[in-house]
Amino acid sequence: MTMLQLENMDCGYGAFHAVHDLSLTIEQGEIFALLGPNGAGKSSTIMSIAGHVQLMSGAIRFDGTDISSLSARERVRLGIAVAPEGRRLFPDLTIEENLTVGGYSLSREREAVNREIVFTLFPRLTERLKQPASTLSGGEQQMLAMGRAMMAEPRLLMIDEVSLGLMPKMVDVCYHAINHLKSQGVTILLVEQNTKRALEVADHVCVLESGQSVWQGTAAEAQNAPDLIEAFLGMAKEAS
Amino acid sequence: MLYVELLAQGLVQGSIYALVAVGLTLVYGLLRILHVAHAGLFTLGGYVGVLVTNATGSLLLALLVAMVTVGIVGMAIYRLCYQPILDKPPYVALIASIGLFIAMEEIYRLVFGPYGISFENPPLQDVVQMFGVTLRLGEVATAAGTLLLVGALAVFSGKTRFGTAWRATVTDPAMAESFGIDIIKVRYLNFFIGSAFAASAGVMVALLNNMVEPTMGSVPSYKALAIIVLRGLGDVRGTLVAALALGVIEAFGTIYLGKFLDRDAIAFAFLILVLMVRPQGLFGRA
Amino acid sequence: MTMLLDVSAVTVRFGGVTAVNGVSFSLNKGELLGFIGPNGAGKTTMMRAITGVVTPTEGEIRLLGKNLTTLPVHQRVRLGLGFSQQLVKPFRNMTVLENVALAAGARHTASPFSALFRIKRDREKEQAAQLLAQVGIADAADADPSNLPLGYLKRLEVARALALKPSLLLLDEPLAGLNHAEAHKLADMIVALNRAGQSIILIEHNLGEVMRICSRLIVQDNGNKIGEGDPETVMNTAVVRAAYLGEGNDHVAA
Amino acid sequence: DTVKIGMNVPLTGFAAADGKSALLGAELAIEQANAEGGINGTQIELIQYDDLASPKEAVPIANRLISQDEVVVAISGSYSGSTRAAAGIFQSEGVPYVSAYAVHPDITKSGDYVFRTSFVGEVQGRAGAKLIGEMLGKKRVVVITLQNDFGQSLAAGFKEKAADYGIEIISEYEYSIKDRQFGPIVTKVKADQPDAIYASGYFFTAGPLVNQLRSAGIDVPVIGQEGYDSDKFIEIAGPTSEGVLITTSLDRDSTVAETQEFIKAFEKKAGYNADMVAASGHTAAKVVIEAMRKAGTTDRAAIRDAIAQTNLVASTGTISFNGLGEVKKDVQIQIVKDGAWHHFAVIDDKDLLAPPEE
Amino acid sequence: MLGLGAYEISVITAMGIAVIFALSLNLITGFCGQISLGHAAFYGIGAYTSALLTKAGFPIGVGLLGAVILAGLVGIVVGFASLRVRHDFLAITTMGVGFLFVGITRQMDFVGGEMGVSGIPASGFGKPGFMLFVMLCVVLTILFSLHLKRSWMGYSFDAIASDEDTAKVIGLDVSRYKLAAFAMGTALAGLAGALYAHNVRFIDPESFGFVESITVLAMVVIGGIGSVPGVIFAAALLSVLPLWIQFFDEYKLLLYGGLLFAMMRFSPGGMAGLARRIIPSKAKGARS
Ligand SMILES: Nc1ncnc2c1ncn2[C@@H]1O[C@H](COP(=O)(O)OP(=O)(O)OP(=O)(O)O)[C@@H](O)[C@H]1O
Ligand SMILES: Nc1ncnc2c1ncn2[C@@H]1O[C@H](COP(=O)(O)OP(=O)(O)OP(=O)(O)O)[C@@H](O)[C@H]1O
Ligand SMILES: [Mg+2]
Ligand SMILES: [Mg+2]
Repeated sequence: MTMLQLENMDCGYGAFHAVHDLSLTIEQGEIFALLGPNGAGKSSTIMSIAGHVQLMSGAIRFDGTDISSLSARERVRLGIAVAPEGRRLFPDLTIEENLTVGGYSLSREREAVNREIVFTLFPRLTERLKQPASTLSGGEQQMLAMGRAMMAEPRLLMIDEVSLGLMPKMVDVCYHAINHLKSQGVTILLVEQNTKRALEVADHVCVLESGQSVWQGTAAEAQNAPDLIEAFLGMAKEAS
Repeated sequence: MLYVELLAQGLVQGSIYALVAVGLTLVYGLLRILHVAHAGLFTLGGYVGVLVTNATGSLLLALLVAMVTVGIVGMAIYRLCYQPILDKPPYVALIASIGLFIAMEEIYRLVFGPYGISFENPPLQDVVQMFGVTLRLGEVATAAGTLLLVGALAVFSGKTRFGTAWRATVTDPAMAESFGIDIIKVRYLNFFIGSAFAASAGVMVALLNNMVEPTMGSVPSYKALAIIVLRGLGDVRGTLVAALALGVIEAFGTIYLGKFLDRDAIAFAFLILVLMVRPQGLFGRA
Repeated sequence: MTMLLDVSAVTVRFGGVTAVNGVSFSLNKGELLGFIGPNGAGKTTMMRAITGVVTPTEGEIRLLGKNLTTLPVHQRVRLGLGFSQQLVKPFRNMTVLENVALAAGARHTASPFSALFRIKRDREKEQAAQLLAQVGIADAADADPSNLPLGYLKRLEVARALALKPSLLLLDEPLAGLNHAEAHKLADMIVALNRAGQSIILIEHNLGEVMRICSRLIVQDNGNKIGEGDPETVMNTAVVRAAYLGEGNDHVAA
Repeated sequence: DTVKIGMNVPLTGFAAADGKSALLGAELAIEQANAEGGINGTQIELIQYDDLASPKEAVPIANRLISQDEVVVAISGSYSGSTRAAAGIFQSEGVPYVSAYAVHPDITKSGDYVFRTSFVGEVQGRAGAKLIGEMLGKKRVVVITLQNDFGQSLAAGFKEKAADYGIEIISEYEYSIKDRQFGPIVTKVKADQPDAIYASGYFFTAGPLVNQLRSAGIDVPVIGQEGYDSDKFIEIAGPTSEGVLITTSLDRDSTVAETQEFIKAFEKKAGYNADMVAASGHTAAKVVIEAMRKAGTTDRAAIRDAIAQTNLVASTGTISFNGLGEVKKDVQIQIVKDGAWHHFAVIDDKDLLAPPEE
Repeated sequence: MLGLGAYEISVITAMGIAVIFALSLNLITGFCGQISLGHAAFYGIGAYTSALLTKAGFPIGVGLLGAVILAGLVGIVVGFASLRVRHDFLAITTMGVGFLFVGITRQMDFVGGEMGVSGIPASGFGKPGFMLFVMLCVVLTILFSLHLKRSWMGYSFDAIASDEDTAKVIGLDVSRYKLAAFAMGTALAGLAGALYAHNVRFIDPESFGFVESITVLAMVVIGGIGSVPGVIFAAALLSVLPLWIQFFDEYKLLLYGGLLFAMMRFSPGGMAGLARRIIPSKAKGARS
């Protein structure tokens, strides 16, 4: 079943179009990877779905209905949550409070349940409950950003730059969390520079360049298309 | 004994500062706006309070009406004046706010006359003895009312999820919205509460002075700015403590330092002293 | 070989948290040193102690024999430290080129007084343009940094640090947020710089690139130095593998 | 064709209330004079500008009145700062300038073209000393001083004569014009246990002050000055205003026809009761009108001479000037009785009230 | 002279003084990004210094020089405060400095206390001569501002205004730059104050209070913070606006307040921003 559908979407900043005429379809329960070089428009696409970057034309359908006129707040109530680029934690709030905000749209009971799930996935966070987010190390911040988004119990979770600044072990932890969510039926849209890693977990892939979709298909197809990888993702063979 | 009475006087004055400053803290905390026009709302509260009391004879009703109407005016000011310039540098809002404040003072002068207005039958003028201190009933009511209002707010903001949501909205409204916080509601409520508090202070000052004048907001306008800075980025409780401290320092200062410095200068000398020792304010984190 | 940087027994505490615990190491002129470790190991904190953003609780830091420990940031920079931060912070009221040109004009800005009497900045702009080309963002020279993607800003940071012609360049995760090709290119550039004589400390999680380009590694975990030496050897010690790659005791919930 | 009188007066900002009264007073005098045929047949025109009570604004305004509007004489309905700044310009351009109620001692020192129809602070301060020490027989006095030129010069005059009347000043406090809350001072005054309180201020500071003194149980006489002189004072202080005494220039119970007429006419024009500032504005305008009539010419020097020779019954008493241009008149003492200002006494001691000669 | 009447001369003189005063704050707030709500204190220090020196018999040149030096020195002291506190905290601290200045001068009898200083000697150049002298000072101040903006110092100020911490990272001695900005800005304010004293020839503490500090900040912000032409225009306009809108009578101040508000609400970039919107081609090249 289709969960999210972008139809000829244009979005951008002021008069500047960051993304042109993008169409894609994300199925319920799958992992969808959005790949592409710097400045391709990946983050813009995600933030546009979340309701933060201005949609200029086209439509965003969620569960079949057009949500482009809804506010960011209404979208989270539909089940769309984001762990944005640069993490954008609430710096003065502690870890605990950041998570509280993450679960703000839910009842206290659900919030408590979700908090436990986050703590099991990221035990490191429990050690520093009262530490302000601004003083966390880069990796800790990434965990918190994912945890915060998970608190909202999303049906569609969008994660921008999953492994940015993470040590290999932490990358494993995050992907483990992603797989766990998938097993719970959560649909995931991720942006990733670590192409190899992304292709391992993703079901479908879209490659963006200069704001336009240049390739779409399954992850398996992508792995078997060396030209594509060379040309747009620059994943050299020997890189690990 | 004299010291105790001076202390009591300082606390009464400090209560007024606290009521005004708390509202300003809320606005400053949420939007980083030095909302000078807040003092204009304080004055409006005084006018509404006196007019309604004179019309109905009930001070309590007047207080309520003042808080609600001024709260609504506060929300309107947010919507019409600040919301469109939120993304601009802070001094833009500061100057806009100052312009607004000047205009408000002039409107009061033109509408209510330059001489100000007074209660026909000043309420709460009786004198009470408490712990050997002589106070007017109005002063007791002021201090008690402040503790009640500010205390309630402190609990509300510190202990509730809404309080956390409020602080999240402070640093990143867009993200806060992305987690289901209705930032529009937070901001309106913020202005409503802050303005209603200012209005209550206005009514209390009207009561203590038996007079409301167009320019009565000027003193609280800058004193309250000093207080919110003194308190650093603390909380509502911090504001209360800083305001009371300032009230007491002024009370003793006027008597013992009045020959060298006037009241404002005493307050600001204290402020500068504190900031030089603790640049992050009295209760701020380093 | 001359010793450029000497860090001895540096400890940094934040309240109860010991972010760096008695770490010592040194760096010779012309080296390219990789500084790695798990998230939260205290790498950024160590770098901040070197640059002067945080003051070590204990220990001493020397650059070319001169004790830096109590000097303010800008003096350390004048003594030859250049660094790009993990969180990018461009000057948003200038173009990308101007950001770099200002750093290139360090000799004009040493004292406010002399800065007042100097106007010409053509040479600095030329240098800045070259540096931008070197890091591969020449196309963004006239752009407003607020509108640039992260990958560009990262490289802007590097270019700005290079403009200072530092004797020691500290890079905190310059490759993060770049895709493979871009990361590879930037890593090559770092190597080229190093070949040209630039001493560099590189903090990075991109192990592939680190292993490829660094001549020596230091591994830190939980504030402690747990390994030091040439990349191959270091990465093969058990303690490093356990801490860094998560082999052995994997505490991730299944 | 008309004869022009210039006026600088604060119509907006913090001093607007006094400015309005002064302007209405002056307008009334001119209407009255025009009804009587103006100046020897020529109608009088008042040209006024809002100076916000600021010296900065007063300078161009004075220049404009002189060079563009070509006024023959000018009056000030403003406070000391702006009046002081304007006086220098009127003096140097040789235009007679009469200050209605500004108190700064240096105003008339600008030169021989500058006059003042109100008391300098010192004179009233001395009258206050006589009132307390001699007429009321109170000796232990607390002085509460408003921190501005008005308060400071009153205090100076009071202290100058206090000893002569056997007064002991047991303590002295200062407050700023913005203060309305006097809790700490009141507390301390209560501990001082004085026989009387000499407190300078304006109705908007004195109203709350008196109220707070009385509420704290202090019932000794409070003596103020013309700054209190407004019905607003009684309104603010309420019943606690009863018995407060002030030194001023307007006697509401005066039997002089001129004063009674003014009080009635002003109320009709303004819609509220006359106060000292209104009477002063009226008096200043009247002085220059009379002088122009007497001089019979628009020659400014001649008018100046005529002003110097003034001997006129005005709403604030019989006016004449000394060599410096300071007014010589009696001090009225008013008391609040049954919620209104009433006659209490007059001080006409010429030596005591002699204004400074230089 | 020049076909100007006494009124026009006094208006132009007042405008000129306001322009110098506003440009002096623009150095600190506009160029270096340090907001000040107490700038009138330095204006006051300049005014008092020159007034007292010339009253004591020194020539006006000495008075002006003394004003510049003393205001600049006190400015450096306050500049040290700017090293301790930042942003809004600095705004409130400087506001406090303004109140302290007024509070202290009020109580100091040797500078006239509440009574202020009257009988300040005129310039001795005559009114038109003084106007020309003020204009000369204006031109020099403008040239200095423009030069500063183009120099490496102005360039460094831009960086500090944007992000102090990062400015340190590229080796700028932020403290010294900030002190330099305060020293220059306050010294110029001292000059403006001295000119004011000899123009109005009467000064009292209230003339240099909070309202004056706000007014000058409004000039800078309304002109367009950091923009030299914008600030000149706004200062010239706002300084005489109250005189020009006399015919609004009672509504004058209401209009003034409303204008301040409307300007910020509808053109937050000030007049410079407005001009840029109308003539978009001018947008680039504002720097360099
Ligand atoms: N706030 C903004 N204002 C204006 N333009 C912006 C803004 N943010 C991004 N852009 C522009 O939009 C385009 C797409 O940027 P986006 O951040 O979506 O790319 P990305 O694919 O996420 O890149 P990266 O891998 O570097 O994160 C870029 O050209 C960028 O310059
Ligand atoms: N100001 C602070 N207060 C409290 N703890 C802090 C502070 N700054 C850093 N820390 C803690 O110190 C530890 C080391 O942080 P640091 O940023 O140096 O890690 P790092 O090695 O750079 O990690 P990453 O690779 O994730 O960026 C972290 O656990 C962090 O939470
Ligand atoms: Mg991105
Ligand atoms: Mg780090």
